[in-house]
Amino acid sequence: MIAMHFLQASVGWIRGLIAGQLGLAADALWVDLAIWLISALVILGVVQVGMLYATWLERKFLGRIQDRLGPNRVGIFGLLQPFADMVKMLTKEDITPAQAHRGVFNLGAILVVPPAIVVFAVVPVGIGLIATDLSVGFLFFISVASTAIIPIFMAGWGSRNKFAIIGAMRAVAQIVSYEIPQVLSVVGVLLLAGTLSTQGLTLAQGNGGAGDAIGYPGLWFVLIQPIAFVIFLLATTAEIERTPFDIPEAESEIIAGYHTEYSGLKFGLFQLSQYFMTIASAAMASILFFGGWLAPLPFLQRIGPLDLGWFWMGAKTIFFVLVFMWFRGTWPRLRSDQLMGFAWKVLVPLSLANLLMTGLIGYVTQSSTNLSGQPLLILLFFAVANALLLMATLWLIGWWRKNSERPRIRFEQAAAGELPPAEVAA
Amino acid sequence: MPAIPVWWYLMVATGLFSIGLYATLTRRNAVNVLMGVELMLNAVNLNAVALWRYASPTVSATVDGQSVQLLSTLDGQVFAIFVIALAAAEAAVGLALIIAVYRSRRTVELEQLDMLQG
Amino acid sequence: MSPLLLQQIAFMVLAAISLSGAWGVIRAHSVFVSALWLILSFVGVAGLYVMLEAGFLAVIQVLVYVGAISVLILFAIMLTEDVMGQAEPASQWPLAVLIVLPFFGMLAKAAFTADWQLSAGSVAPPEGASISAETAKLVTTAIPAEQGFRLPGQVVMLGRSLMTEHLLAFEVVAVVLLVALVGAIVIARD
Amino acid sequence: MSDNWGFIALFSLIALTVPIIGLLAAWLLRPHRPGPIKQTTYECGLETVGDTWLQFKVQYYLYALIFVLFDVETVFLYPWAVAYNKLGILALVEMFIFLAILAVGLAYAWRKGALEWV
Repeated sequence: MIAMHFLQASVGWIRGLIAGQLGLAADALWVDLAIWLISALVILGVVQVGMLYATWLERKFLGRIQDRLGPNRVGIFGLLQPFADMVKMLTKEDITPAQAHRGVFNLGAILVVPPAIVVFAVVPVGIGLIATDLSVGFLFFISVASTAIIPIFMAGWGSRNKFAIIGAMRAVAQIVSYEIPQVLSVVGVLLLAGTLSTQGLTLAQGNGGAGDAIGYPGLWFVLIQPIAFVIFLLATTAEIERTPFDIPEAESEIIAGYHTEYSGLKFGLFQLSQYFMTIASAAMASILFFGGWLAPLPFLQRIGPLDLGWFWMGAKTIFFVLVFMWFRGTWPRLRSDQLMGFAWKVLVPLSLANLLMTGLIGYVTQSSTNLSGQPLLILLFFAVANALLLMATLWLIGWWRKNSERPRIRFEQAAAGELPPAEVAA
Repeated sequence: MPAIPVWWYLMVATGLFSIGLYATLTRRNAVNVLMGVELMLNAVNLNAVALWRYASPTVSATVDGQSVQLLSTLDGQVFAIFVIALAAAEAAVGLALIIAVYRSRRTVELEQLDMLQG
Repeated sequence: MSPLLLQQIAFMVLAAISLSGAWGVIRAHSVFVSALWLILSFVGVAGLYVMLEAGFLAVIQVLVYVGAISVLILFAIMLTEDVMGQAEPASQWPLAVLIVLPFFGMLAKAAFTADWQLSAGSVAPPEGASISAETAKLVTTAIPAEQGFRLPGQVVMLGRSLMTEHLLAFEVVAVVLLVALVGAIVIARD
Repeated sequence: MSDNWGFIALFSLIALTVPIIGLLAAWLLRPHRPGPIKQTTYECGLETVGDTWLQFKVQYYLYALIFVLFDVETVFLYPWAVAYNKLGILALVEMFIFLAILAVGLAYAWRKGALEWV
């Protein structure tokens, strides 16, 4: 069991220190406010630095994938590149089109940032190291992230540009379509953990967490919910509009989508929020499926009195950020119809099936006493069920592809000689 | 213990409802009328939740050696959740109707939709 | 400054947000901007839910109203209205004012004078209300310090309540959603 | 109430100031030289033709519609999932009926081609 340790104790110490400085009792309102302010600024600082270096990491990593060096001129290994970019963004001229609806246009750029920051309030990095452990934590993340479509709409409409509005419509259609598999895939995990709190979800994957009660000691959810994990990862990639799901801003098709008209820092704000959301989604993937701040092996959890939760959380987050970048480096963009079809015809039914399976196994393992407390047997149960589900899915997709007539495009029809010559010429 | 008198919430709900009613009565655009209806539904929900919070019985219980005040039901929240679900269904069908009318009549101005007049 | 004052300020701000959002809906010149004001109003109401200790409902309000119903409204505007279209000034506003003002007065009077039988504040359990120790464990969010583990709180209670007392309504909602889906698809497609 | 929503309020305010401070800094640093040509609508250097408004296809609305109804479904799914351990077989059956009804909706939308991007 995780005991009180150094970091938690130090929170109390900081509390006393602040109270002493202000000359107040340790439980006064002002002390609370001061602590909130400090933790808000700390989160903001960490996230800002993380965002700056995520841009650097992306350029470096994509460079490596494409067999080139990436940024290497500003500072050693180009480490100062993010700051150079920042200076560039700040000093670029900012153009507002004369046609645009000024209020909506500017407000869209401003409002795109706060949701992407606020979601970090529920990311835990250790026992007691969470800004606010809401009992609805994960749902809070989902709903705050879902508000990001409003600024996108504002950007598209406010620009009064055809490309911007098309980009916004496509972006919103894509985001809402992938939100469903994203939320449905997680239900299995919630069912096993029995809580929505992000801290509780983390602890349920450790020894002595809530999972203990129904017999899953120390198992990361990725082991018993692999299909849910894959669905979540793909849906999240689409939610944050990263390649291969970046059709709304496909620069080779509709200029730059909803941020076509933005320049200077306002364009930067859209990029900023995308990187924030990338980091937040990576953090959420590691909380839900990879044990959050829990170490892979119990003895790696702390050195002496120092809890290493923040290290493991950071490492897992960076790992998932790299996974998102790796997607971008390797996969081509999907076609619009494939994109929407994939969400509704593959991911949603699959996550419903996964939910059904988890509910049944959860019920069986919980009601029969000889199964609980035997993690290996439960692991086996879920492994078999997941494998069966995967095979059934692949078989169904194959069967469906074989038996459904794909409407062939004119080019193919012409190649097969099915069109009259006159029409081919036209 | 709620420190704010309940009528503060009820007044906000009243204001929202009245504005929503005004919107449904005066706006010509059918989408705008629907927005008014959504405002009224929000007001109803706020009312229900406020009265649930203030009027549902609290019970003192001892949990882990601490005396805590508990609300004995969550009916207000359950009610509000059902209203939200029905509001979603209503908006979906209402807006589908507006779109269908627009496709045949090329307008969503309610005053021009008089095809039922003889 | 006391916690009470802070709460009252928070209430004022949230009430101002939701009411000004509603006001914007009827004052805005374009339907799109109207919809944006409506979203602001939804957010304000979510904040008021938080103040009423209905955290789950607040999150649901943001998820469904801000994240979903507003998308539906914005899409419908894009599909029907000339995007930059200017709404004409309201036509029957004197009549509407004549209806709305007395209505407002009536509701406001009722809010002040009605006997709501407020019981929050009563320390003793009221007649007939009983609560089991197990339920008590569910509702509270007290954290046993040495475990560092939070009990799930209200959400569990809600889940239970939906699956037991409100089961009929719960399944009826599923049917309503299905009918709405089918109906809307039939209506919206040509 | 131990849920710390006060922090969320404070954090939202701080998060809102981030882009505003950024834009103010940029406003101080950047050049201001607007021009009529510069401020035209961007369309790869060509002059904009016609209205900004495009006729969007109803497909967008159908996706939003199905999304909204499934979103409402998650509102009911989440409390169920969290309370699942304490409920037993009846809750499992009830939820499967609920999901089955909505799956019928999805199947209907699929058959009617509402999920096709045309």
